Amino acid sequence: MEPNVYTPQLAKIVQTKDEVVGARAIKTFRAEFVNSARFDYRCGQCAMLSVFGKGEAMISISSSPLIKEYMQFSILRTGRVTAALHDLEAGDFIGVRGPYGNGFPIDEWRGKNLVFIGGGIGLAPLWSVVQTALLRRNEFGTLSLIYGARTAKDIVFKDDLADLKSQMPVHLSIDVAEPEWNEFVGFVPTNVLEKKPSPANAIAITCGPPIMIKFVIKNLKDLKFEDEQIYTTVENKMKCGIGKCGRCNIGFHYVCKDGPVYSWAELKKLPQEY
Amino acid sequence: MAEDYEPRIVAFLCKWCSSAGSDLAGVSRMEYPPNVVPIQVMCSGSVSPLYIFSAFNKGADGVLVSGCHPGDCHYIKGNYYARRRLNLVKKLLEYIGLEPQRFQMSWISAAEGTKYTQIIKNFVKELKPLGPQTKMRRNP
Amino acid sequence: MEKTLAKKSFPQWIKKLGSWSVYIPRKDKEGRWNYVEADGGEVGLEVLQTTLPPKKILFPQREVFLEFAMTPAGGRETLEVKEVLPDVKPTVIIGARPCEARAAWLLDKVFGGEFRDVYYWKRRDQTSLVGFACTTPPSENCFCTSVEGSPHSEEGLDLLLTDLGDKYYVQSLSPKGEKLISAAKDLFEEPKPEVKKQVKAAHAESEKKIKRQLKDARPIAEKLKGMFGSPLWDEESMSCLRCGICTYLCPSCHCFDINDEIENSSPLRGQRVRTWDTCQFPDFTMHSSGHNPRPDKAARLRQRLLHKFQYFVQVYDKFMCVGCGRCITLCPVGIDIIKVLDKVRENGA
Amino acid sequence: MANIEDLKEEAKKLLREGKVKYIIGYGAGTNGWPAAPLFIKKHEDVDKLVWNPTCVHNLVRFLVDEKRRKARQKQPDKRPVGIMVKGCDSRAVVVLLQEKFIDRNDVYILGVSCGKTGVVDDAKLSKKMGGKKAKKVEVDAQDRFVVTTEEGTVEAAAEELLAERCLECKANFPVIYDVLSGEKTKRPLDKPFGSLEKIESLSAAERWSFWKEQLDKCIRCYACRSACPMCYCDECVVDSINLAVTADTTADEKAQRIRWVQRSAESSENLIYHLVRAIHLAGRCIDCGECERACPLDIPLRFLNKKLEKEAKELFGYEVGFDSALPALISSFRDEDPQDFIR
Repeated sequence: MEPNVYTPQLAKIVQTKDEVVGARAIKTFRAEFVNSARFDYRCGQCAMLSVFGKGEAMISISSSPLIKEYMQFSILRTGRVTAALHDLEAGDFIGVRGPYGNGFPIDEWRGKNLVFIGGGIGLAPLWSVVQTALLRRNEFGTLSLIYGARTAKDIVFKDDLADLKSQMPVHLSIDVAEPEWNEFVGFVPTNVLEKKPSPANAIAITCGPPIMIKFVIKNLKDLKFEDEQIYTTVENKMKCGIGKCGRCNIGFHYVCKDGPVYSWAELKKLPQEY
Repeated sequence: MAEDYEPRIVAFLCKWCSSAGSDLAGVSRMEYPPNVVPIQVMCSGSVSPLYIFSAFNKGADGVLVSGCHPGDCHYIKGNYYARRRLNLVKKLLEYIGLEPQRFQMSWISAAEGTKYTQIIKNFVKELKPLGPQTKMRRNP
Repeated sequence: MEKTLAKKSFPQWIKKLGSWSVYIPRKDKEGRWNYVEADGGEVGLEVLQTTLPPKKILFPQREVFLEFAMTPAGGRETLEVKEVLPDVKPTVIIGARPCEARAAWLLDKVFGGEFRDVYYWKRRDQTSLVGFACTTPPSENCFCTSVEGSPHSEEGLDLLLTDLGDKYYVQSLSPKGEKLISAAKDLFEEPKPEVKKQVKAAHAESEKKIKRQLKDARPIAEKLKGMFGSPLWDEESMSCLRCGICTYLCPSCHCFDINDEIENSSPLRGQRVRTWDTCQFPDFTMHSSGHNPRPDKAARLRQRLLHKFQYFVQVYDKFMCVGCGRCITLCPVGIDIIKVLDKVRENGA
Repeated sequence: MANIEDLKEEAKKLLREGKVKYIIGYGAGTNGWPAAPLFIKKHEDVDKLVWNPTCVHNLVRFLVDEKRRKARQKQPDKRPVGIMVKGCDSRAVVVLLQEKFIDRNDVYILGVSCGKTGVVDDAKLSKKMGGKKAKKVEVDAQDRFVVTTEEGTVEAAAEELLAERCLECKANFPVIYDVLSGEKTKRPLDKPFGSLEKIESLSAAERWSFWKEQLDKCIRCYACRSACPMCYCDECVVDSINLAVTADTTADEKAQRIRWVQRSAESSENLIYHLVRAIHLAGRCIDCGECERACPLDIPLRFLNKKLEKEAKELFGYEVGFDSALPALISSFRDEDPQDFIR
């Protein structure tokens, strides 16, 4: 029987955790395949999650591929499918198909200093690389994270970030000052200029809303980062995930298949249609 | 027609009059067929044609919209707007060939419990010979 | 293998194709052509151009992917998901045009490759295309010769019939084609030598009769690379109504949407369905945040043309347009893809 | 048909003095049809304006696009837009004014009279020409159509080629205009809703099989909605996915949006879509026939709206598109509105 790329495999949610509650709620899910199907993926790849009756959504896998027991997704509640996902608890079933996308070329970054720059839910795709880098710590130079959110309440993986501070410099920021906030106040791109990560033997990886990516790249260029040293993910609308349904393209690239990870050297050559 | 066929009726009942009328029928323990799925609306004027088409699309065999008698409307003119709009809906449904008996409108005041049961009885009686509604129903 | 088939024995041939589900072209009351299931009725051999191309059979507007249902079992409801594959009888489409078969050949590339689309191939493998070479151009706006096609091209076809007046010259181009011939061997005769010359002449003649022409399509494809920001797209899309005609009726357009359609909400029962979609609607690319990389109709006209005349060329080295002219003929406001591309060629020249 | 030299002069003056942003008119068509919408920004281009029986489009639709474009611009250019309108199109402007969708000084109306004829129907024209392509269509002194094709010209009586709606025309010269080109001739109107009788005389079963057969052809390309000047909602209730999302649309609004109609072109979904569109046009549709002309499958959509237009006239004495001060059909009522159908 020919494999059917559109048929999801059933997975069971084993654990859920509320990262952010309220307006821009974010929830983290851990899921295991019902028939323990093989689903090996590379960090930065995504999976199409199904809530039957609602639809599908392309979500990046935020756990490291080196962790075999479960797969983790951190999801912002923003529409029909993601809201349905947020209503699910441990024991419920979802559909998962994939893995899709090219993922981060982490093996090419051996020996480099990795600078992670995230905004809002953008930390989810980055988290897979951060965890993998930590599990293969000796293969990389220095690691550092610059991450910002709209308000302190919106910060994702709060407790993970707390114990991440012991393993690498973590520079947090929020857009508008709040009473008991003592770290940087302002947008992430400005925080990048503030913290001035050094471009020497470095790779910068940035994920977040399109507007943030645009200015982070500009500021990294001002800090003399070369185009090949800057990587980002393009989060266009996706429905099929396999480069057929025609909607996620930038130029002749289908972001779901040929992306979503691009170095600025490659992305610069494509039409700025994301 | 299979003798045990029971038409399903979706009834949009205005809260101030018709819904109260149906409550009166219930409180007074009046007998009437249980075919109705009542949906309470604030006013018959707030029933959009889309609700009526959607009810038929989801499998209703009959749709009733019932509101206050002209002059009794809690919002003064809601039922007058309904009278005009639903007249157009009725003409349109007839025009495309739906059995005219399937869509009814009525005025039932809060005191007319008996009239409510009478209308429902008649409605079921008229729908029974027509059989299930398959014209607008999603994949019948 | 080449044969000839007398025109008058065409209906018998169709009768002999009992084990196929046969689609034939037929003209309706309003004078529009369409493919309909053969019902023994009259076969419209003098077909010009159907409104809906054969794509509607290979890539239908609605395709059920899977069914899901919440079935109450032992207190806790369990979710049951069942894959639904189309069970398709061997099918033959009579009267496809060479350009429409060429479009199917392009769809084969899109739906093949790394992630094979099993729904498309279930239908495609079962379907044979019997093409009529275009001795007279089917439409005022044909320009197949400008996009590397021709009124007698063979890509995607299983049988190519060339009209020689009282009979057809039948070229079998695939095993499927041979099966169609062997289903009614007695109706087909060996072609006489001079018939081959007649066919060559007819084919050459038909190329000259093509009415429209797009000059230098390949240089245009190259030039389009630099025209992403050109104001041309704004001017040319001013009169666009943003409907889906040019894409839904295009034989090679293949964009689609996937949605869950609910039959019953509790207990949940429904289907996951693929339907046609078009880059001309605003929500084709709209992010959940409301950000839209293609916010206006200029960006969407640009996408439709660049996808066909640049992106597809970059990936498959083929134009995704087969020059059938439907988008020109049926556009309610007369946006003409050839005229827009002419302006691209002359732009800044 | 009027020659529009006076209208062209006015258009040149408007553009030269910068009184209007641009002018929407009719120009030479491409290969699909002899005439096509034309947008003129510079006064030198005004000579490209044409006026002949193939100017079938209702250009008022582009006022909807203009409003959307202005809404997207930070400092929009507030000057009015010039627009060429026939009699029927002008009634569409009246409805848009009546519904406060546009303001009277958003539009500079260049009216053209159809005189004693009107515009041609594409199916009738191609049948008459035996499939040969009509290059030009003109009206001669005796109000007959003169059609020029590659092989010479053919003459035809107006009724033979006139569009269906022109046979039931209620305004062969604009009811609202800033400038009018051509005479205010009153055309003898035969039966106003004559074309409806064919369907209304059918039995209920016959009507159902007629409409089911027609609406099953629909492929949901939404050309009827896109061509209609009255279908201007940003978020169409019937279109299950198009939702005008802005930065402050909450996740709940997006998640709880009801999908009234599925995207599959199934009989029930097509039927509900067309019924909801028809009822939304009750008392608003001015029968410009663009929905039917745009439909690639030739579904007789006019007859859905025509029926409601007739009911509005007979039941409620309501006529569309003549008085922009009138309250809309379904947001008004009369004491004597019929209620015989109410139990």
